[in-house]
Amino acid sequence: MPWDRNQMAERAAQELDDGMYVNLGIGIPTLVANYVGDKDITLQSENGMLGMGPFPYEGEEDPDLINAGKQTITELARTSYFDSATSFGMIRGGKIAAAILGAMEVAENGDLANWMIPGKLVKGMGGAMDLVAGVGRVIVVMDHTNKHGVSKILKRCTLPLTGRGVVDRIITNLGVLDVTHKGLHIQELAPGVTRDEMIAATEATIV
Amino acid sequence: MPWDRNQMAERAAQELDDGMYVNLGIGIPTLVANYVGDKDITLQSENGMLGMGPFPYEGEEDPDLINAGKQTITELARTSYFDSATSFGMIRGGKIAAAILGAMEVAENGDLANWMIPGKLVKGMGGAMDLVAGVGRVIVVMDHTNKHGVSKILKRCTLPLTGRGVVDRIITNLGVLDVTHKGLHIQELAPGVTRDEMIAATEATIV
Amino acid sequence: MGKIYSSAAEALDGLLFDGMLIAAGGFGLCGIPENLISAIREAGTKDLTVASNNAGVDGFGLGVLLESRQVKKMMSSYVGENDEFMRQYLSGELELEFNPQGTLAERMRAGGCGIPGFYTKTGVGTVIADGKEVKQFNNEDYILEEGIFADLSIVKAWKADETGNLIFRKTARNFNPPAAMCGKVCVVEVEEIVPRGTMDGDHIHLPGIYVHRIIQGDHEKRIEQRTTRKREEA
Amino acid sequence: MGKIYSSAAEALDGLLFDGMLIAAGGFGLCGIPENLISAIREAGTKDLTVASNNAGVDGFGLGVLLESRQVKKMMSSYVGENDEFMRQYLSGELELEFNPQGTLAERMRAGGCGIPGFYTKTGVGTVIADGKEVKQFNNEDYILEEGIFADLSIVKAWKADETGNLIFRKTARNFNPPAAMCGKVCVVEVEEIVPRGTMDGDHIHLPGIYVHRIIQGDHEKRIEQRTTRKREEA
Repeated sequence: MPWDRNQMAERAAQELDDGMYVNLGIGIPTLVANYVGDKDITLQSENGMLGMGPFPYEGEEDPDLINAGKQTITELARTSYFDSATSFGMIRGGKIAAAILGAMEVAENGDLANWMIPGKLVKGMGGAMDLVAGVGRVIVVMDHTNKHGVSKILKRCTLPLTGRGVVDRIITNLGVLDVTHKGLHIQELAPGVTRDEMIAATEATIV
Repeated sequence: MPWDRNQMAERAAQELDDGMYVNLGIGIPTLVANYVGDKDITLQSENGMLGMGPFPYEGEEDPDLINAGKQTITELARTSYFDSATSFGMIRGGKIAAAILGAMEVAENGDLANWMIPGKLVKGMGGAMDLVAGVGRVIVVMDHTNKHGVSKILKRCTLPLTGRGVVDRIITNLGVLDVTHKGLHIQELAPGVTRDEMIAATEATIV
Repeated sequence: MGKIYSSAAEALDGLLFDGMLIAAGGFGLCGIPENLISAIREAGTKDLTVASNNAGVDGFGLGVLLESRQVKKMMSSYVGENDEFMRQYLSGELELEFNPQGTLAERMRAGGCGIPGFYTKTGVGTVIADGKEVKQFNNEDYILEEGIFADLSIVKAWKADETGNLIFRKTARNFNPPAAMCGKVCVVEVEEIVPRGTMDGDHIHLPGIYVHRIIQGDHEKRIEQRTTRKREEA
Repeated sequence: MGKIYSSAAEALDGLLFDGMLIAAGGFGLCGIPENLISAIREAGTKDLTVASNNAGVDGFGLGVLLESRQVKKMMSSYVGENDEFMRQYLSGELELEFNPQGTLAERMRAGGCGIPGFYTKTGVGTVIADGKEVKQFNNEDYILEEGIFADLSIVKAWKADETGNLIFRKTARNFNPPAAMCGKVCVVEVEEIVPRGTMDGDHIHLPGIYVHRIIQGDHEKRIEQRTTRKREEA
């Protein structure tokens, strides 16, 4: 049976090792924080914070303490604050070990599209282009196909790119794929999913 | 009678206005601080401090508190500390209103040489190239001639440059000269010094 | 020092002109110069280009300058919270220059630090690279991004001392320091002005050299996405 | 977190190799990583390139690595305090790359921030510009300077918490943050290690993300130019 959202997040959490500094995107990636267990992970919020804590209790919201999704959050014992130039300096400089992000499309060469659909309202890339260009490891977590059943893992992206050749690993409801210089490689299959099912559901070539 | 060192420093202090952030070089420029009177001047030390205070009393020296000449100093009520990249960011970014510096040679086009003499021991330019390239106004304070009586204000510098076309004003024992796009212009003469004496002591063309 | 002004209007007096470039601090509605934005609305300055990560929301933050049609162009990374923005943008009334968030922050810092251009990997191979110089370092492509040199910076801090030294609070720091750096003139609104000597020099986030005028303001500090968790039963 | 080591030798274990590039914090003898320098001397690593504003004095600071002939090349802005340096340099035993002080600091920060090159006016028209690309912005010449990407950073801070968050003290901050940023690995020596949660997140000068290993050390903190003034009679 393919993984659900929470199982995908749980699987993504296995990518994180003790001591890592990590940036989690919006959506399923946010759920990853629920599955890190005892691992000593420090979450970055790219608006200027390392050591992001959980949402505050009602009545304890602080307008000066939000995450990159503009949600009220809390701090931890390890928390540090800094300005946006410093924050993206550490992103661009490769100090963030991993980013876990959602995507609209990923191509077999590691190209990523997750910020705009031509003809639709364009809201902006925010920090997504900086993250995929800068962090040590880019892990995409998304459904394998869109709501019409069409593969989101393609030979080539059709949407405008967020980054070229940036994705290292893709975690979907069907399993885990690695982007290698030879092409996509199946790393793991969700329980009950066969290699043939994975290949059939994927437009990109799996080697 | 030409100005002595202290009178040159006193004259240089007239260049400073209330509210200015200023960097003073080593030698006569350091003496300028003694003549600012009631003016609200903030001194930068380019190793990472704004609001440099006087030398400490004996026994109160702090090894963590030195100026760019590596001398022990003190802080003031306005003092802020920052790292070297930030410090030179404000220099390069033109936030320092004026630098008052010594020189070996100045040319009529504003070229400045004050960091190396070929064949002699080269100690390095330190922050001098950054300062002359970045600050709002570069004021040179120096003796008009060297110990052999040869003009230090030249048609062209003979020594390796610290900066090209960077000097705005020259204060010497003989008076004050401005570097204009038309050439050097006498702004003021020390008491008893004639225009002809100034011209005779200057290799550069005075217009 | 004469940096302290009694109102936002007074602090902006003589600094505003049609067609100017303003760099604004803030992220979303967090740490935005609310009072200075209102005063620019009152002043009616037109054809503004505003470099700011976001464009406020309808009726608050930079949204009020969009409503009044004072903005000609935004330089931002994300503008999704603002319907009026989208309406003007889609109708061609408003220009928009998208910048990756980190590129925007670094462009502001660069302008403030006298750096007219720098190379970055961010945006290589995307529409962001269109028309920009590409250079290889170590066999990898980088694009040239230019420093932002603003006519005016408008910034929100937590505390200022009389000499303009600033301290920010938590994630309200965000774009405020780089925005402050890149302006020819920088006007700051704070929650509290404290006497000189009451700030530890090691705790100052932005030295007063970057700050030309200061006002103490009232701040609504609106929360954009109020999210909470349940208290566990004791 | 496992960032805390019991000695400088232990903290450097496995990180040193001949021919490596080390970025060192400090200005003169202020805020220098004394203990780490001694441990590198003990380790005997050779052919080092060291990016550091100064080169220490004879017998202290980086001077000890010059004495032991472990340094092949210095990248510095001012080296006037060190006779042994001058002797080796003049005899051709030591390479020297002069960098204007601000260019050196910015090159370190750039390396740490993923910026391989930036343009600056500093040094235009001087020997510093020799062999460097010149580009015009706004009709003015700027030269291209490259980011420094070091194999190792050695840094001195005042306090660290267990997660590596650092606080510096007064002008001992100087080159330490940019040097820390530009290394693949950063080892820090501090005067005091404090428990996590005891530092205010708004007071941290360098977040722990830049810090891989920490030791608490004894520091001589030698003063290079002791200057004082007389107490006025009461």
